[in-house]
Amino acid sequence: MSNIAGLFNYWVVIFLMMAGFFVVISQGNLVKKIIGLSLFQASAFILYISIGHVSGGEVPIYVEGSNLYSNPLPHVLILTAIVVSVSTTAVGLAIIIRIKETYNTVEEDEIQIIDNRKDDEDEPVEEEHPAEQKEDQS
Amino acid sequence: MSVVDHLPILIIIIPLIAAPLCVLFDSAKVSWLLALAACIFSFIGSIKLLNTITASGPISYSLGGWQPPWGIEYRLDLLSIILLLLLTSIASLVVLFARYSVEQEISKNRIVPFYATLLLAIAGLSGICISGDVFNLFVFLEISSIASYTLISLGKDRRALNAAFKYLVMGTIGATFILIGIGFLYMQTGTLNMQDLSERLPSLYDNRTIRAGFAFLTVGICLKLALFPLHLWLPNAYAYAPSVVSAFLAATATKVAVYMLLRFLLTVFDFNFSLNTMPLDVILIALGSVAIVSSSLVAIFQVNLKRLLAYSSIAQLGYISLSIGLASKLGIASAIIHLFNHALMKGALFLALGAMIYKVGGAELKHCQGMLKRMPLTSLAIIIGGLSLIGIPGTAGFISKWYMINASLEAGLWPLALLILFGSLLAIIYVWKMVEAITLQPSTSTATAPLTRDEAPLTMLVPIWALVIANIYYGINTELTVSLAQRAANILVGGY
Amino acid sequence: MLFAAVVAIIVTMGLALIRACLGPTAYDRMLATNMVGTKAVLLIAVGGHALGWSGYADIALLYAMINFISSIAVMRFFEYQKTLPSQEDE
Amino acid sequence: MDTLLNFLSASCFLIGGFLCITGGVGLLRFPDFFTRVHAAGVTETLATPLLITGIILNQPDISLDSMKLLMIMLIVLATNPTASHAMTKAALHGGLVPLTQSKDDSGDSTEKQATNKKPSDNGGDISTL
Amino acid sequence: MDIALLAMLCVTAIAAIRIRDLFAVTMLFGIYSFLTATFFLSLDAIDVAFTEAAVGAGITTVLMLATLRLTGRYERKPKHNIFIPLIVVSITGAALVYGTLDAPLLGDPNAPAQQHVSPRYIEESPKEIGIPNMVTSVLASYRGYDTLGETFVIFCAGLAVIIILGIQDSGEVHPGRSAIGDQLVLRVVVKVLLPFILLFALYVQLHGDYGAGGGFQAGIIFASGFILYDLVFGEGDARLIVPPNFLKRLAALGVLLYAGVGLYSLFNGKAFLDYSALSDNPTSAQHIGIFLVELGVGITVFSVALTIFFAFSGRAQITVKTDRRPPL
Repeated sequence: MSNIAGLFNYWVVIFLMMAGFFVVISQGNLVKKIIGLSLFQASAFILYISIGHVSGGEVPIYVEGSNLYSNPLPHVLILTAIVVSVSTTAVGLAIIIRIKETYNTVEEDEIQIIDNRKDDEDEPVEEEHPAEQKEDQS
Repeated sequence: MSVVDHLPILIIIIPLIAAPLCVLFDSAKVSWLLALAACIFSFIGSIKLLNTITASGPISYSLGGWQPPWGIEYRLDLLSIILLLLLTSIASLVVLFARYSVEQEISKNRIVPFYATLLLAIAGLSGICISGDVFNLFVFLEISSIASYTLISLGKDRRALNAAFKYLVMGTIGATFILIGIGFLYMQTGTLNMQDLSERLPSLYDNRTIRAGFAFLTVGICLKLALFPLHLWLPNAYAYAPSVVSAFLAATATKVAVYMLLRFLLTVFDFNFSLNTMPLDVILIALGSVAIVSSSLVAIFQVNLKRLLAYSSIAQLGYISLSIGLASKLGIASAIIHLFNHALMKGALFLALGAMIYKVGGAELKHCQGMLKRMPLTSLAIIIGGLSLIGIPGTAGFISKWYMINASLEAGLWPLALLILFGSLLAIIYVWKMVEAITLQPSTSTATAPLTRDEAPLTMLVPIWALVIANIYYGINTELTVSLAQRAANILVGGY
Repeated sequence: MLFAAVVAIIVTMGLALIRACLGPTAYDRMLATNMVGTKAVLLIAVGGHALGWSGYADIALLYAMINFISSIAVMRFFEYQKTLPSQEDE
Repeated sequence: MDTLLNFLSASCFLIGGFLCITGGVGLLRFPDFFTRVHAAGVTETLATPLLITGIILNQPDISLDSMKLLMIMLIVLATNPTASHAMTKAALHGGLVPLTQSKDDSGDSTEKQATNKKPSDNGGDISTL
Repeated sequence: MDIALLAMLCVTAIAAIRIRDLFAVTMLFGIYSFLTATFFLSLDAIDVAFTEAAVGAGITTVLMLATLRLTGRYERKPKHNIFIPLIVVSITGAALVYGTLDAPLLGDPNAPAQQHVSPRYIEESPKEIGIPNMVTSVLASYRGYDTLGETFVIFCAGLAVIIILGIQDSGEVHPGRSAIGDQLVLRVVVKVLLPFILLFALYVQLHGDYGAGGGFQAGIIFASGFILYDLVFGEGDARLIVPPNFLKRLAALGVLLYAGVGLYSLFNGKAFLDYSALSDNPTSAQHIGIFLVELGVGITVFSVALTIFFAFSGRAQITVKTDRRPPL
């Protein structure tokens, strides 16, 4: 029982992480993908902070007479990771804005269609070469 | 302490510092010079460090003066220095090459930030290779990743944006997986220092948290490495990025991911656990084989040469993961050899294509018309690079293939040896496609480009030919690569 | 009493959260989001006091500011789509 | 003195907590946006100072924290009504019509609002905009 | 309280998956950040809560909203099959749960993570570094190099946004009007509030040694002050005060300040970022080092956050001009 109570927190965090991960890989809208990515990362941060938690411990700021503190190291790591996460998000959103401007859509499958169409348009031009090559060889 | 003692940090920090300096000076020419100087400095530093390490073993450098595991440690062993040497040499050549190519492909007001970002990417990748602390590795991984997303999005084609976005999503998922893996390791050991981890982990190999952490690290790194089912971001990213960026990333980024894989599998965890206890060897071999066959087949049908080479890169990564999966010293040595050689040939090929784009305006098969007459030196470079890619004797590619086949025969897996040969056969087809387009097409009168000789400028030819000559040199004189790789593999398999 | 206040705040937060999820208009969500933010400020203040955290006041202060900024941002970026033409006011 | 302070702070907490919940219930149950603004805005603006006063009174002595709490109170008092005000104005501009008819009038708008009241029926993500 | 917070987090996450109105999802993301931050607080991670609130609910939400204004509000119903993602997610989730089966229980003081490296930070840092906030000690001194890396990540993000979106300098963008900027109440309140926000940012910057806060948080708050001003008073005004080109250089200077401290100690014969080169007294050397380093981080974060915001909102302005001017 105490096991379940102690691990319950991790499992909820895992559920949250997977919710974010699910958004990333299942949704077609690029903005939503980025939101999902942020959710995924934010939940992973909770995992780290849970690792550093000490029950009955104090906030890791030195106070006279207290000797049980939470672990400061995961906090430091997550501070760094939050910064990394927000930087990635900013870059991702910037790319999305450019995608919107050039493709006029932010839906993944529509972009795919536009890309493929472009390939098709190029195709006839490309087709000539194999034919020529064959002639050359023969 | 003299400056030499500080070299491990200096070779990272000089490119890092050069980036904000570029922004401060805000001039394209100064940025280029700064970038070049920083890269060459790092290159010379790496050579010096190589000498020290071969003479007196691994170097450790405590940042901030704090002893590991409390502070962050830089730790250089043979594998790190091989990678660093590769990175810095290719970075110097690529930056040298960049001068004109960038002027043409990137709008004027973006050139300065471009060089700054390129420098950050270089420093980030080098930081990964040298770090002895898993979280520091993550931070530098992110510096290099964010820089690479940006660099890729600079491509002229709008598909570059989409490719960069895909790369960003995949890369971030990979990074988060790595983060989770590191978290699991930390949960059970309480340390982030690699050496400390490797001492504490063996007693915990039965722990389910450690095993899950191992799985997450591996998957995360494989996402960055573009191992077969996770490779979808790579072809477009390489195909539509500016040519300088393609050359740099193709030659280095995935190699550094391979380095990370080796580092985690063999240093943080140990050889027996990673490749024998966990079923990773079978997975790597299976995925590697599929990657070789499928990507080579796809490569055959590409009309865009950069895309063709990108698929070929995935296949080559297949070779590398296959040789790691062989789980033997020879296998790992051959993986390191191939890692080195492949960087040389892909660097040469992508740079040559870059020169071609500079002069002809595109890198599709149709642009190859008249290449041999028009740009004989570049064409020759593409041909030799292609031969090396196939693995013709006398080129670097032959050496790595040779050792790989040896390793698979040693492991008693002759079908794999056949598979490697089959892969080379497929490589012949797609390389022939390129070579044929370059050499045999000028005869048609439809060529729109003038048939006068119009070679790329010297700053482009020098890097290309430096890499081509390296390809030939390491194909004949195998002393340096093979012996270094074997020593590195020995150290890795035997532990730190 | 402190405990009762904490429970009340959490319950309110939950109710506001439900409103934020249900909508139906974007403005309802804005309002609910703003309320969740305010309640978070209160929760930190009251809960921090009850559990004896040190330095909770700084955080509550920050929350109050950020909450305001994000509310303004939501309105600013949202209203643009509709009401740019009508610029009569005060 | 202490008992008085304790009593005062306890009653602050109680009333504040009660107001909080009324605000929450109002936000959830009221029929349209403008009434909800009323519920949320009015009660919050009263509940926040009450609760924070409660904390200040409950503290053993006046410290830097008390000053910070006072600052929080002032900021919330300043920003919350402003935000509600701006939101309402934005909503009015955005074309949201206040519900002016009572249910007895049984006009079209009432029906529309009635469906709004049970958003679970229409998937919960429908915006009237 | 923890359980209530976790339950609310779950509700928010599920709602974020289901709702198609991206504006709503972004607001839910803001709520999610607030909730996570509160949860961090209840796990004693005060600095992290501080940062998460400022970053997640503040900057990230603002950027997402600015993006949404350009990309449109509704997402289309996804066509593809959700089974494959579901399977991938289940496998990943199962692996994670498998991993936690042997994990130390939450809050266990005897967990390995609490036993090995961190005791040194907890026991020695108040003496070695001389500042009470252990997170700041570890962040700026023991693992100062990570923080340097982090600063470069931010710098890189700034460069990335400049490269991708370009910067609009003050000359090109004219102060625009926004409808909420016409509300007198709002203008007055914001004007009154602004000095307090900036003052608070300075307090956070300087108080990082003793309480929650530090350069990063201060930079974000300082930038938020300007962002608030810009949001209410229309694009362009804030740019006149801090032109983007100047910000770019400021960011570079901040990074250089940090790296410069490292190089200074290096040229004084100490290891890179070894603050003991800065003064003879070890603790005051640490103090000076941490102060300078945090200052560098603060400057960089402030200028990059503002640059990114300007770039995003500047884009919005341009598009609004081209798309929406005719009806006016």
